[in-house]
Amino acid sequence: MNRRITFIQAVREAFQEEMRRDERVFVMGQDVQAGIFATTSKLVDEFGPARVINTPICESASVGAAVGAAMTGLRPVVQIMFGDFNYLAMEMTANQAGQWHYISDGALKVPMVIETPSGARGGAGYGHSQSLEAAFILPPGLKVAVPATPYDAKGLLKSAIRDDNPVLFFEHRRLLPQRGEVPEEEYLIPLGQADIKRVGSDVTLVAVSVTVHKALAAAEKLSQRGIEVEVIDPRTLVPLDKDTIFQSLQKTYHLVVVEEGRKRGGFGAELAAIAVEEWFDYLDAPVQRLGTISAALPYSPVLEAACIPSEEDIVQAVLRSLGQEE
Amino acid sequence: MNRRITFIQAVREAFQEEMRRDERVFVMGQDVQAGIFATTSKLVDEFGPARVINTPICESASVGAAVGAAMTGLRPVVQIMFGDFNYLAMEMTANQAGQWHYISDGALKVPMVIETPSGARGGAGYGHSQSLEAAFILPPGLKVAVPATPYDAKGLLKSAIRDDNPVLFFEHRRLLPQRGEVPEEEYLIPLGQADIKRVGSDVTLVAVSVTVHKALAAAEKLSQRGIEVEVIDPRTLVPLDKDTIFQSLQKTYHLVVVEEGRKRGGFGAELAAIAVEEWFDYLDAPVQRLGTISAALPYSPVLEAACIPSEEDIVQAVLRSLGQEE
Amino acid sequence: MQLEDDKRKELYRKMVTVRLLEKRVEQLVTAARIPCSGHFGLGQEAVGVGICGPLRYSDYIFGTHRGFAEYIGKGLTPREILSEYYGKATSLSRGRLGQHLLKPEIGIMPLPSSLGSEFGMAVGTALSTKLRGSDQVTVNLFGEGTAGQADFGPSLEMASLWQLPLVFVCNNNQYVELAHYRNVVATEDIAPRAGAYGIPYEIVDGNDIALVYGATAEAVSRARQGEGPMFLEFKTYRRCTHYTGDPGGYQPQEEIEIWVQKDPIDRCRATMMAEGMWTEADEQAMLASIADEIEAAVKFAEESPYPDPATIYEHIYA
Amino acid sequence: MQLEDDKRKELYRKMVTVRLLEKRVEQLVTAARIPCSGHFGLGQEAVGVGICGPLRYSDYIFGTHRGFAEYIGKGLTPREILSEYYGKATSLSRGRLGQHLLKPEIGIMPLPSSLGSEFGMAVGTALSTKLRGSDQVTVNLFGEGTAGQADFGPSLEMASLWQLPLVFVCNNNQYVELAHYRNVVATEDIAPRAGAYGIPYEIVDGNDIALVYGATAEAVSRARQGEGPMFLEFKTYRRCTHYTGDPGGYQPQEEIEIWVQKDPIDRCRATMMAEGMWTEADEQAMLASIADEIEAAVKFAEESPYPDPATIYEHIYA
Ligand SMILES: Cc1ncc(C[n+]2csc(CCOP(=O)(O)OP(=O)(O)O)c2C)c(N)n1
Ligand SMILES: Cc1ncc(C[n+]2csc(CCOP(=O)(O)OP(=O)(O)O)c2C)c(N)n1
Ligand SMILES: [Mg+2]
Ligand SMILES: [Mg+2]
Repeated sequence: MNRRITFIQAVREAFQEEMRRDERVFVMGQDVQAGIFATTSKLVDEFGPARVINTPICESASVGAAVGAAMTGLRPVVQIMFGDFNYLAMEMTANQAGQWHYISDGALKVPMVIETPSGARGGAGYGHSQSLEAAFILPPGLKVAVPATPYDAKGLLKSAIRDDNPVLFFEHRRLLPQRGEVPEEEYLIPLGQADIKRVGSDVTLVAVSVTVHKALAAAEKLSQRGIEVEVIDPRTLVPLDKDTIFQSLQKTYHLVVVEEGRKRGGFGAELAAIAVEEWFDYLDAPVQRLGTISAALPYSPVLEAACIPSEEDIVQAVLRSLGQEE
Repeated sequence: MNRRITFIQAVREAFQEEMRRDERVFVMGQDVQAGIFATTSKLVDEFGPARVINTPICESASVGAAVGAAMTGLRPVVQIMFGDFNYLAMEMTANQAGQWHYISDGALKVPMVIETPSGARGGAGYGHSQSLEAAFILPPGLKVAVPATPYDAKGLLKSAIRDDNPVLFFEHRRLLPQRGEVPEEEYLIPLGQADIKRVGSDVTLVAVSVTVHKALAAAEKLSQRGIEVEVIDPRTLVPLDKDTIFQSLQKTYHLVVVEEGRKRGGFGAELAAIAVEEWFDYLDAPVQRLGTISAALPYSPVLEAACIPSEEDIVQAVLRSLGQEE
Repeated sequence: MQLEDDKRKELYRKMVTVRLLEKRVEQLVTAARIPCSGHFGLGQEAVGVGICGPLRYSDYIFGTHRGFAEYIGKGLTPREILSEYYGKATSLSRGRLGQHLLKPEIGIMPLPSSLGSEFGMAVGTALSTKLRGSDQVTVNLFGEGTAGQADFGPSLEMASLWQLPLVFVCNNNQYVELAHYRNVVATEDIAPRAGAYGIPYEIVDGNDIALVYGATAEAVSRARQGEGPMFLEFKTYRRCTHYTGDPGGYQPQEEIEIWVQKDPIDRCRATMMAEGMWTEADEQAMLASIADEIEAAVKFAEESPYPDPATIYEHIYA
Repeated sequence: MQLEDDKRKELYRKMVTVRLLEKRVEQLVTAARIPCSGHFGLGQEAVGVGICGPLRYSDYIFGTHRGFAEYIGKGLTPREILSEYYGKATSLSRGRLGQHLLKPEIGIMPLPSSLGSEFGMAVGTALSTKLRGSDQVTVNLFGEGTAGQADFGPSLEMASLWQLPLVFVCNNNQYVELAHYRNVVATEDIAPRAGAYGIPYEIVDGNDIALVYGATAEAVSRARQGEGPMFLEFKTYRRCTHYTGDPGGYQPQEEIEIWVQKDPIDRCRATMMAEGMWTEADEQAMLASIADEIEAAVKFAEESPYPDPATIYEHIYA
């Protein structure tokens, strides 16, 4: 396994493999034929415009159409160009897609994926930069994938497409061009399986999406100071692999959680709450949560950077957790 | 102060007083002239159809219109008939109303209120029964009011209308017909001030909206067993009066939080996270969170009741908190 | 397309079933036997029943909150409806759906509680049949007030752009909750909005079951043959209040009277009798049989057990 | 309404300013001096500039992401624009807005990042002026692709229903991102959709500044006099790619050529010269003065400091 491809290529391969494997799979969204961020580029050449459908600019009706198609036996992937725009389709996602399987007592299934590039990357401004994955923890019936590497992206997207539930698949814009090892052979990554991205014994650091990389960098720095951080990437926020995190905590007794989404009401809130509710005896210190401040994201890269958690913020949070703050 | 009026009347009085006081205040929404749940009934007789505006059935554009009106000097209150429908307007609320004050560096203000009856009341079904207030904790720039009594409703709505920020004002459907004491004289309740609904020394029980009443009933039962519960009604989720809760915790060292919204990703998550992050040394036991299960709300009242937290669930949670579970 | 005698009798029976069932449900709601409120369509039965006339079970319909007519029309039975309304374990959803009736096996698709959230879904089912190469048709029925909802235009756009087998049906019953529709709808007719998206449309008397059937049959057959979407607006009138909790009073008595004269059931019966295909004896026999069916359904629902609360943990994920 | 000589010169200068400024911004984005991407409107300058011609500072405009024309048109200066694009402390928002230009004092209202989220807001500003008894007019400008967005129809409905002082302007530049608009828009014209909501409309050559100005002046004056909304569709063409990151290639060269011939700036200059109100000397003087203005603005933005990160905690709530 030493083929290194970009996150974009990994996602595109997942599309290709799943669309070849199952003719019920199709993609729709704005400019998916050209592939505005390249994840769907060229698919139309192989699968034709009937399965790679450019939609009008309407996120709500596009997600609605995916819901209807999914209920009647197809497996749509609908692309929402920026994660922020998911709020436009919130009704269809949170009130409809996630609820009909349950209230129909299983008579309906809604196997669909929302593929959605998102996150801050310096200079995109308030409504093209948010990480909103945490908004999908509250609504029922949804799954939420937040891959941090090309390998995870491919394996998770393939599972998401095969899953019988609506899955949100967030792709951080800063990760899209990054490269990573992806095997030639087919593989799947189950939804709900965390990945220990770095083994450590002193602190359990749970990091979401792009912050996995900041967490790993912070861990290296801390290692030089003799602190060994275990970095866990949950890979999906729903379902959440609590076991892996708990196992780590039983070793470290210290928990830090970092995400690029806003801290208030974010994923870290849910994880910290689980910790204090279920793992109380394994907490030797306050849980540290890191996330973006509760404000709109300003445009100027220097301001944006100050709003979102940095590598140094993570270092400091780990030190705080250990009572070694500077 | 021994006038007892309904929650509906209290809300209507708030409208009347604020509309008399400030001609910039107006109400819009579906059937607000007739007053579908009566909070706005008769307002049109006094203030005319220019200030009590029936809108077409479109929650997104109605909230959008309120945003535009608010930015240009008016103080709209837009009624969203059921809390669930707020997801239809999520883009306007979360991405626009809450963000422009900040990114305009203060040049724009968005003084508006979303008044929204909501919650489970037996037999309204999946999309007319949810308590979605927690969905507005993550987005920036919003305030969230969750009154539990006629007194609080009136005082909070008046403050919400005068506030220069967008405020969501949730009215639990089961509370609307309930009566409570409301003085004749004018009063305001600041947003961000919790209310200790019952003093106690053993456990701090934070309860949201309709669950305040269940919490009080549970507290009475527990009192008969010698357990004195302090029931705190935060009254607003954002801003959150952390001080009052922390003061209570410094006395009780035990925290239970209950809401009718879903537990996963709910308000309880944020509060439990704050507790384990900031009040670690004051927690003698795991925080107990109660909320609705992460499923669509089923129609049959017997099923619905099983999904949402009951008085007995609260009793048990308090006992669990004290290590006295049965 | 012509309404054949047998079909006319079938639709007539369904209209009467709807009317009697609605009355019965109203009593049961008022008596608090049924926990939800009821939304009825007194006087507009021909729309929901008539549009289902030309449909196959395999065709999809998205109905309305005032939808006894289309649900009976598409083949749901009073027993299925009542067991859902009662929230009993014997209902198709074991008590989960309530008024959000659903039966995908006969093409009855979700009724979202948020009005208009079906617009996108209906595009989706029509797109799905097109992609699957099936000749199923989707019918999306909605009120003139719901046509104000956000996804209305986009669904017209998509249906037109992709030439989907999708028939839009606007039931214009002239009221939107507690106000006349012109209070919140800018134009007298809704249908021309579809025209502006390139979708052919027709405005039809919704109180004449033959016209409703005929217009729908044509639109459905066009759609089935791949000739794309069509938009039908049926003019009718809601003679009852918005829902069981609404005391009414805002509809002028004279207005109601006019529409009593145009009652779709009376008109259908008169036509059948004039044509000699229906007798008073037929009428009495039918009424008795419908009453039996409804009472048996009430009894069934009443006697059915409530669902076991433990079932709430089932089907949380597929 | 007629375009007077002075006004024509003013609008001409603004169009040229837009063209030169866009070119300069493109260089600065490419050179990574400006951190955002750039969306330009080469060849369609007459629309944004022209519609602002009849507007007062107190009138509201909701512009577009491709909006140098309307922002310059409404009175924003290159210096104000560039300091925002650079994200500098000297910008009106102290670095917060970026491409989401805003200046409420001169009626430049929010440009939401989500296309179409201005529809509701524009209804709101128009409703606000009506309730306040002011004679301000709101102009809502958007692309033909954005007309597919959900709140488009509802905003037409509300504007028509309430007879708001709201002028809808569709800039139909024939492309929606990387595809011809007919790939995602069902009809050749957008304007008749407004007609179906009872709003009068006009379809106008968007490359003739006098026509753009005249049609808008009439619609604005109607609105100002309380005669309600109007819808204008300007036909034009985007001769550049969608944005700085788009290599293009999907627009046929012949198509572009045709529109080069219809260039609004060339046409305006030719008319002015034919009418004897503009000389080559005027042209050279103007070009030099605009270039100076832009270079001064670049210099100002370049030399301005970045905002202090500590400011992120200011104005979180009002
Ligand atoms: C999104 C949404 N907003 C509001 C409502 C409340 N509501 C229920 S019925 C109704 C009126 C619908 O009018 P119309 O579409 O004309 O249908 P009719 O009731 O006349 O059959 C409204 C506003 C709803 N169910 N969903
Ligand atoms: C809600 C939303 N969806 C998608 C986008 C991405 N987007 C930016 S410009 C654009 C095309 C707009 O086309 P049109 O309205 O014709 O305007 P033009 O770019 O041609 O000026 C799209 C889809 C967006 N900004 N907002
Ligand atoms: Mg109606
Ligand atoms: Mg365009």
